[in-house]
Amino acid sequence: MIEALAGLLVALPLAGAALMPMVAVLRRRGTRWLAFGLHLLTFAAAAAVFARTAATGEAIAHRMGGWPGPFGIELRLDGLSALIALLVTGLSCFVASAPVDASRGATRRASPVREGLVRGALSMLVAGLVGIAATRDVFNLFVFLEISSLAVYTLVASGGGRATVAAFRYLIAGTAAGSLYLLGVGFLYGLTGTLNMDDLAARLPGVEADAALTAAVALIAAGLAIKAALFPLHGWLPDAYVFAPAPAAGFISAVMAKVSAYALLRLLGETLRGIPAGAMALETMVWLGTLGVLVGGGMALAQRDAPRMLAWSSVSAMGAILLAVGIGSPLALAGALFHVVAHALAKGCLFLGVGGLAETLGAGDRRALRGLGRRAPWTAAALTLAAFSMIGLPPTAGFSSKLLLLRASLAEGGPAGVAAFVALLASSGLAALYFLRVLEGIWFRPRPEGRPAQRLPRALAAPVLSLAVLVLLGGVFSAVVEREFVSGAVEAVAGATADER
Amino acid sequence: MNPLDWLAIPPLAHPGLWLALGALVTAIATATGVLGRRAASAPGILFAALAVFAASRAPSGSVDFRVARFDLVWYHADDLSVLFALVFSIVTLLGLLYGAHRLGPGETVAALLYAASAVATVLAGDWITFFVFWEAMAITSVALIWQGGLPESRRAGMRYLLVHAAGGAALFVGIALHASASGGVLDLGRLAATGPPFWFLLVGVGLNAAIPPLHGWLTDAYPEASTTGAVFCSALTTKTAVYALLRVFPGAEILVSLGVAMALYGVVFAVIENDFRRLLGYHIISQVGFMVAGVGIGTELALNGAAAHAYSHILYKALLFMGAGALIEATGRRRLTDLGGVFRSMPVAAILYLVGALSISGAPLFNGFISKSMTLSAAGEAHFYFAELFLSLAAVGTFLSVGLKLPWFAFFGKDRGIAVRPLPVNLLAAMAITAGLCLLYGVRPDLLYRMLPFAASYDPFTAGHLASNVQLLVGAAVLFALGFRRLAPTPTRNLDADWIYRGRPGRIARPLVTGARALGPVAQAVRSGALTAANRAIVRLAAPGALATGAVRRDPFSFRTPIGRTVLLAAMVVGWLLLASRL
Amino acid sequence: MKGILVLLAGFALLGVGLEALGLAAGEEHHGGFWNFIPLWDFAFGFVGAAILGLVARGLLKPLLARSEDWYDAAEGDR
Amino acid sequence: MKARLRAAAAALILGGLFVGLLAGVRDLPPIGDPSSPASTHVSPRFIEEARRETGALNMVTAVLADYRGYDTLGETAVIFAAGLGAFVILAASIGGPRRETPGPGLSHRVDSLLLDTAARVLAPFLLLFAVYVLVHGHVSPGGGFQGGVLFGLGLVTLRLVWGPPRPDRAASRFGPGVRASFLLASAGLLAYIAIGIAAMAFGGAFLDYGVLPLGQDPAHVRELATLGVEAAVFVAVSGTVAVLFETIAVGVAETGRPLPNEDPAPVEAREEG
Repeated sequence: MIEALAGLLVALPLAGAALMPMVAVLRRRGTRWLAFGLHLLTFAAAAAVFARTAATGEAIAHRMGGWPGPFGIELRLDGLSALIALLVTGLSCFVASAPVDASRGATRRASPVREGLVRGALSMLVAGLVGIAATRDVFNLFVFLEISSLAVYTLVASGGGRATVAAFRYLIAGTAAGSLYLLGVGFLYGLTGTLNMDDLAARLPGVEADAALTAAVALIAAGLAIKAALFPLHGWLPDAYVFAPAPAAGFISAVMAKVSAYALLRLLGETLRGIPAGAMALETMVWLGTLGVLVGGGMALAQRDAPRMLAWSSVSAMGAILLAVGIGSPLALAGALFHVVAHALAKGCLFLGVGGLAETLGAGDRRALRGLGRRAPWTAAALTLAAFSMIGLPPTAGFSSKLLLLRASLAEGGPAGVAAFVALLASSGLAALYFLRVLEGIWFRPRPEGRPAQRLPRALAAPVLSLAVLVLLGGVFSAVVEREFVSGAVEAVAGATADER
Repeated sequence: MNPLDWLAIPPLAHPGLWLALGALVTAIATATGVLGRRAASAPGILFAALAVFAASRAPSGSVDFRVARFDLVWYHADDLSVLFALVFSIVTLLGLLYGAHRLGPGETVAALLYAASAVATVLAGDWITFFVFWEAMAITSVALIWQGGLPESRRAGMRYLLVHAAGGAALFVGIALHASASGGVLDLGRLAATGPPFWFLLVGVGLNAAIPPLHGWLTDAYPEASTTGAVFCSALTTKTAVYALLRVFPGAEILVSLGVAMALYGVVFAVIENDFRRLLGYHIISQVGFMVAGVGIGTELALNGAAAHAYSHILYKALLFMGAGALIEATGRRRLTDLGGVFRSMPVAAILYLVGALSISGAPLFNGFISKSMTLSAAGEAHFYFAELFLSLAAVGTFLSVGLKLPWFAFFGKDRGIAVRPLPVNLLAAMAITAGLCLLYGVRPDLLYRMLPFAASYDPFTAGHLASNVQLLVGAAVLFALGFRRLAPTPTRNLDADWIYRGRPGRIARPLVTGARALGPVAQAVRSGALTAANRAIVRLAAPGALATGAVRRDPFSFRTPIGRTVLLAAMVVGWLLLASRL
Repeated sequence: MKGILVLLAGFALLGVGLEALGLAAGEEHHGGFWNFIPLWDFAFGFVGAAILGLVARGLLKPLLARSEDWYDAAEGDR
Repeated sequence: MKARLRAAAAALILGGLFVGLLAGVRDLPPIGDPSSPASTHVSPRFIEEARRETGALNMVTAVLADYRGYDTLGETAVIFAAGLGAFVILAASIGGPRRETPGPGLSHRVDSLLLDTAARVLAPFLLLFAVYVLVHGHVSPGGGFQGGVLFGLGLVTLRLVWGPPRPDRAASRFGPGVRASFLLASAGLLAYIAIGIAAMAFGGAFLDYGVLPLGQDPAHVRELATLGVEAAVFVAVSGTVAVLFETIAVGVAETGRPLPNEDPAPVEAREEG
């Protein structure tokens, strides 16, 4: 029964992606609740699967078409996959019912038909991301990578105007990434004759062709690194996040790059770990991640525009996650996964909130947020909490995850570990500077003359508030989060790597 | 259960929590308009009182918060940390009361957060927690200094921030080195005074303790804070550093010479200082020198002496800064050369100031005596005779400038007929309470001694101690009576270690300061400061030519990486991986 | 002025008396040899204060004193 | 000059990468090598067992639609996502007001006897051939994707020649129009998923056709279901091709029956509460 749910995890949102545009075109109305129901259902399935893996510590497999192992395609949700699936489906519920507005500063609301179509794209994105998390087949992973990418281009472009250009730039970078990855998979298949991850891991040690293996690892790593916005391959990210409509931006910024980071962890950290080039790639990732943490923080500090600042801080956060993946010790992985969860919640909250406000105001200048504390104290409090989490202040989830990362980098030692430690601390300082100046405006400055009053649409306010509550709960009960959510996922990977050593 | 007993439960017993809560309540109440600007410090006073209460009955023991596998000991209470937490809370309460008539929301929040960080720093049980709050203290204290409101406050605050950022960097390099040397053990405990970790930690902590030549920030920035802000500043940052030294490097002999040097350095500069708050600032350095020397001596009596002296010092130094602030509020002047003969117009404040001055000079029956003579005795017993001699000399100098020169030229001396504004009741009440505490501990030293970390018994009221102190003071007083004209202040400023970054060498960093000076709020400070330069460098690397186009010049940071470059970079990453793993 | 002198004299007597009391009670004494010189602290207080004043006024001040807006003036020419 | 230098540097980097990858390719087993891992590990089972296990004469179809049917579902979704994206992005005024004047592009019928006749002759064969490619996929190269594209192109050919629906007429003169094409594409994808879920309903795994109650012999059932899946792909792909053409070449606002319209609501109305 639970295996069936694992199979439905991808099928349900995929069906939604076909169904919602259909309903929108035929009936116009109802997609909002259809989307919400469907995402909730998927989330329930993911929660059930996750609960089972957490309880038994065993992975739940679903063989597509009933074919075994390397012959067919296998979905398998271990603790790690289930955590990612849970995160993606859970966050999708928050944005599923939000109105899909046109671009920033739109004067008209989008038609229900258009909203239905965009909801379809969102559902497609969920299907793609959950698929990436669940599949054990490297080619199938490519297919889901393409599904999610196409859906994201659509979502970003639905902002209209400059968003279309941003989406196009994203499309070029994403296509280059997909091509590199596919080439790498081609190399692997040529060398081993299999696409199944477990089978690959078993057969790779017997492969003699060093140069070809190196090429495969390099291509796969570079391709996924683009998708995960690893510095210096992050060029697509700021524009895509900034110009997407608020709800889409909230969801994309929360999960998109992180799922690619998951894929990097799965492939480099697990399947390809035994190869010398794989270790080299991980080492490179630590350094590039460290640089990304600093550059992202510095660039965020320099932004005038609040959403753009958030986007650059995502570059910084992805750097932190990827450097921990690169370090690869169980402690570092725990930190990376905790940071994935904490950052997804906080960044989702911030993008929904700030993006939504920027849309109603027609401007993203952070000064537009001044005086929000008086006008909408609850929204302002929620944003404050999320910002605290981004800085890494207690008692928020971001604090706990930052600590884990710091500790992991210290425990790693060596020049890379110390550099990572210093960079992570510095990024907290930078984040304090750029978030506190926004918060100062929100709480202590009067609203500028002649600006329209800021107010978040209710459909966005609810997710913003609930995400902020989750950020807080995640920090207060960080021990619970770590025990119940993260440790199982770490064991799933660490167990695999321990076997190989 | 008595509701107040709840305060004895560890999470609630943390005084920093109450101070931070006070800041939060103040921020919300004033931001939402529930509380007017004039009453902004009311909730703070209430919460500071709660903090004092919590600190006075804080149970010892430690509470670690298992955050993410990290044993963060955010509450580690033993005699030493509770002593500091208590006096920090008391001085916060007194400072808020002192400034209640003029504290706005911004300053109240900054002060409460600053005090909360300081309390949390001394209650931290591991290096990470310690470091986090240490840095928080630097940031919040800058925020407080900025509230001084003058253009010079902003500039001095910026310099303060940069210097402390450098100190924080040294500290965390030290922590990182220590952690990797000890295999990840991060408990805050005694460390060996050798090797690179020691030197980095010493620089990091020593900067906050204002050990020359790392003291320039103190005399540079404290006189630019508001009258109330200076009270908090004088009490918290340097004493947190003393706490850290007590905790980590007791008995490190280098500290004896450093401490003695500090004590004399501060005194000598104070003798020729004209700005009376800077003069008091030099005496912070001097008095901290006593404590540092005590830490270096390292016997139980010496450590007790250093802790007790920190406790006493916070009270009388707060009182002195309150008196100095009262002078500024009443006359609007801040230099000794501008003052004279105001005793008759403000006798209460002047007498209360004199209580503080006698305390710092170590006059018997005032609280400076009971702690200073402890340090001196400890130096003698441990055979640091020259240390004892020079510290006595510093004590003489202290009396000379704080006890004689400052009051003589400010309150007495030549009457310039200065118009004096009446002082508000809350200000005088705060001073009176502080003076009362100075006298109370001076008469009943056992009240302080029983809170000290070690059980070493000590009786300050022996005839020998009393005789020695009285004779020293009388000797100095006689000299002053004979030669006070030669000690008259002149309207000059003296070069000091802040020349390193403000004078000629500092011109190397001039772009920084230029940028910083042009900016009002933090935001813009950062924008065109060092980080701007860094960011421009990044922009140049990532998008050469981007700065030349008009759109980018308007906002150079919203540039877009050409997407082709991303693809090219991806190719380079692939190439690197191909090459590197074959090497 | 006279009152102050009387006060000083009174304290000086107190200091002498206390030292005598301490010697009579046979208190344990630590320190360098100078601490055993009778009425040493009077001398030290006076001479020490004189030395400090001389060093500060005579040696340091001529070296270090600048006009009050020295830094501002130095900053002004940038 | 600077730009040229930069281009030269880029060329150098990419050339170096090419050489590096070439070294990797040289390490790969030769193409068609019977002893290569690709030929010895998984393939033998497909070659030897496909007929028995899936009932498909064409091994490629067996792998595509059955062994790796999940990938094919994904690819169909990719194509559908492209159509959806084009629909959202290019049809900027979906649900918005109709344009008063026809925009650029193929907005008018081309009156040419030659083209008209050619299209009338060609189109039926094209459409029929598309269906042949679909159903014959089991034994020869072909299948849903190829057939779908051909069918879609047949529709496009007619649409090109006969032009768009007249602006003054409610109904389209020819063809399903963008709305119906899009519905078709959705329906195709939905049908594929439905087959997969149906297999789960009868107790198998997702896309486990063998358990469907279509006959006694599992291989035969699989063969039938494969045809059904291919047909779903066919529908989805042909629908998407039509959607892409309509949105790119014509634009949605000019179709005879615009999508249901809503009164544009001002921003203020959106601020609930």
